Amino acid sequence: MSFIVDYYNYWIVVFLMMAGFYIVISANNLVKKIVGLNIFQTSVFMMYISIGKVSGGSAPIVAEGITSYSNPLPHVLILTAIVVGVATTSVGLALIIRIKSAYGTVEENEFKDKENLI
Amino acid sequence: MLVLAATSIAILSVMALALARALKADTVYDRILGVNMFGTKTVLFIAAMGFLSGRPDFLDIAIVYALINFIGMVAVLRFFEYTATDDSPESSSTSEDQCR
Amino acid sequence: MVEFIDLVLLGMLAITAMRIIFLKDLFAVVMLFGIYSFLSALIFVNLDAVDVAFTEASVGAGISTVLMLGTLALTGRKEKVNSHTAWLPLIVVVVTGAALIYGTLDMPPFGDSNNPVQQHVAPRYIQDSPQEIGLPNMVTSVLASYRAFDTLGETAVVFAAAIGVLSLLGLPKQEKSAIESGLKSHLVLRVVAKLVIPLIILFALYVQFHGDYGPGGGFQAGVIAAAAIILYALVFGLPTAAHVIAPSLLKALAALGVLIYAGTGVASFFLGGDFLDYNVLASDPVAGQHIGIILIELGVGLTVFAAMLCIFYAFAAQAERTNIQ
Amino acid sequence: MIIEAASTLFLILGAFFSLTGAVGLFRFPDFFTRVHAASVTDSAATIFIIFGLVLRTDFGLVAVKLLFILIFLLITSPTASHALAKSARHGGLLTLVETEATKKEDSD
Repeated sequence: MSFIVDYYNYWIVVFLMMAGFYIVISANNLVKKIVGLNIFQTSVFMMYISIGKVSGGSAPIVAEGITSYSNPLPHVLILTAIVVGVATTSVGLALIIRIKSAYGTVEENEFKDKENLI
Repeated sequence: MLVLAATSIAILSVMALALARALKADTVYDRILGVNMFGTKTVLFIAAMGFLSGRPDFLDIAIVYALINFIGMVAVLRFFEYTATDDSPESSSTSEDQCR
Repeated sequence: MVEFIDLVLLGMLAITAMRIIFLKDLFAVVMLFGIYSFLSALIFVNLDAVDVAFTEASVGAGISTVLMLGTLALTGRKEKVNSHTAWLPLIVVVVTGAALIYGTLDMPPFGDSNNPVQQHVAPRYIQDSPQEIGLPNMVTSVLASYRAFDTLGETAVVFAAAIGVLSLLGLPKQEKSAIESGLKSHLVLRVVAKLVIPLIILFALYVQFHGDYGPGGGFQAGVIAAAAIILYALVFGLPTAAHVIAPSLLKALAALGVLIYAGTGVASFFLGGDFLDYNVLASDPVAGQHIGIILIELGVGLTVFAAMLCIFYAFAAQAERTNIQ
Repeated sequence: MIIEAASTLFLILGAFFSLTGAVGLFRFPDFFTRVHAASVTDSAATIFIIFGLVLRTDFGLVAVKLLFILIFLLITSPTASHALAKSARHGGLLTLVETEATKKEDSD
């Protein structure tokens, strides 16, 4: 039982990561691929935060009467990663808009016939 | 303390129900309604959870949730206006698809 | 209790992810993705990462959802059904997942305070940063002082992303005769938006300057302020918003933010310290740290605000252009 | 003591109202009644739970923040529901009565 309590967090993170991965490699629609990429990304964030958690600890903001804090380092890494993640997502979405205006489609399997357009 | 825990669990189950509504909706509007309810209940849940863990000074996050939930709703409505003027037959047919 | 809430939230997250895989209506996918972001932010709160939750709720759920909806308005909301079953991806995913789960078995147990991660740098940050930097919020101390180099890089990435989006999509042109757009028929919404926007901006300022003491800081404040203007643009139309905050001003602000950040570093250079070493900014090291952190948080806030708003303007301009044609 | 009892009462009432709202989200027959159920109970539950929590603070900054949340939710949540119902109406969604009326017309 303690085995499950020790690891369930990581397992669900792996599950989410694989769900995102599946969307990225199986979906044809580029917007959906971006959503999948974001799910993948969020699961990585969650992995880091789970690693930084200390049982019985509290948020790393000093307050009276609290002795045990969670690890602040993963929080810093992930905080900036989230903002950068959204910035890169927006570049991806902008590329999709350009692809739509150039090719008239955002479905991956429909590009095949149009390869010589490039 | 017990009351707080009970309230948190009640709100959590309401969130689960709203999520179920959003996942399995008859129409698009029902889905949005579920999402909206999920958002407002989350605000309350964060507030209750802060008291439960003994550090209620993190209410800022609840405020952000409330703000972003509202902005998200407005964005969704705006999206509807676009698709309604853009290709109304298609957008109405998609909502019909989900309806039946 | 923490574990129970964590388990329930993770379960909801897994169900949402499964539903996203099978939905073909992209609009619903984006809505569920918004829920997914909110849920993960809740999990971050539950795992004590309040600053991260703050960022995820504002950036992940707010800005990404708005941008994805803007993209959908241009690319159509139906995903085409592909007839063949995707066996190969499924096998790849199952094999990778099994390998990863096998890998997790060697990881130290969740939440144990004797884990290797908790032994190395973290104790120093937790014990010394309140004295060295003089701020209660350790995340801000680490973000803005110990790892200020890293944050400078991240700010530059956000700036670069804004440039990338602008070069791909272009900013709206300021035309006098631009067509009125926005949610004209929603009178209640227009009145309430006017009421709410000042509150949002006030809250953004609070987050910016209270970030040293509670959750918050430049990244979050920039996004919240941008969200206020985004709300204005959504309700009253892009031309009106572009009239209030001109796109050219935003370009200047985005650059100015990075400049303030790097300039603080150069200033500490000239005062005899290392790059981004704030101890030399004032006679008292702790006061110097305060000045330095306020300056660079301001730089971060300005850049993030301007970059996010630029990106939104670019998307909205595309959407309106297509709508008018 | 009285404050604690009042807080408990408010929290229980709030939890009750949220649960009824969630049930209404599933049990009501058409979209507009569902909006009604969701938004009315949303506001009621928000008021009760926030007041219940305010009574547990020492009436400092935390209480002010809670009241800010309350005001904000009381402004935005009904607005969102109203706007949603309005755009659903524009989008051509019918109430249950209207759906039945159109069905009757069709069969006549």
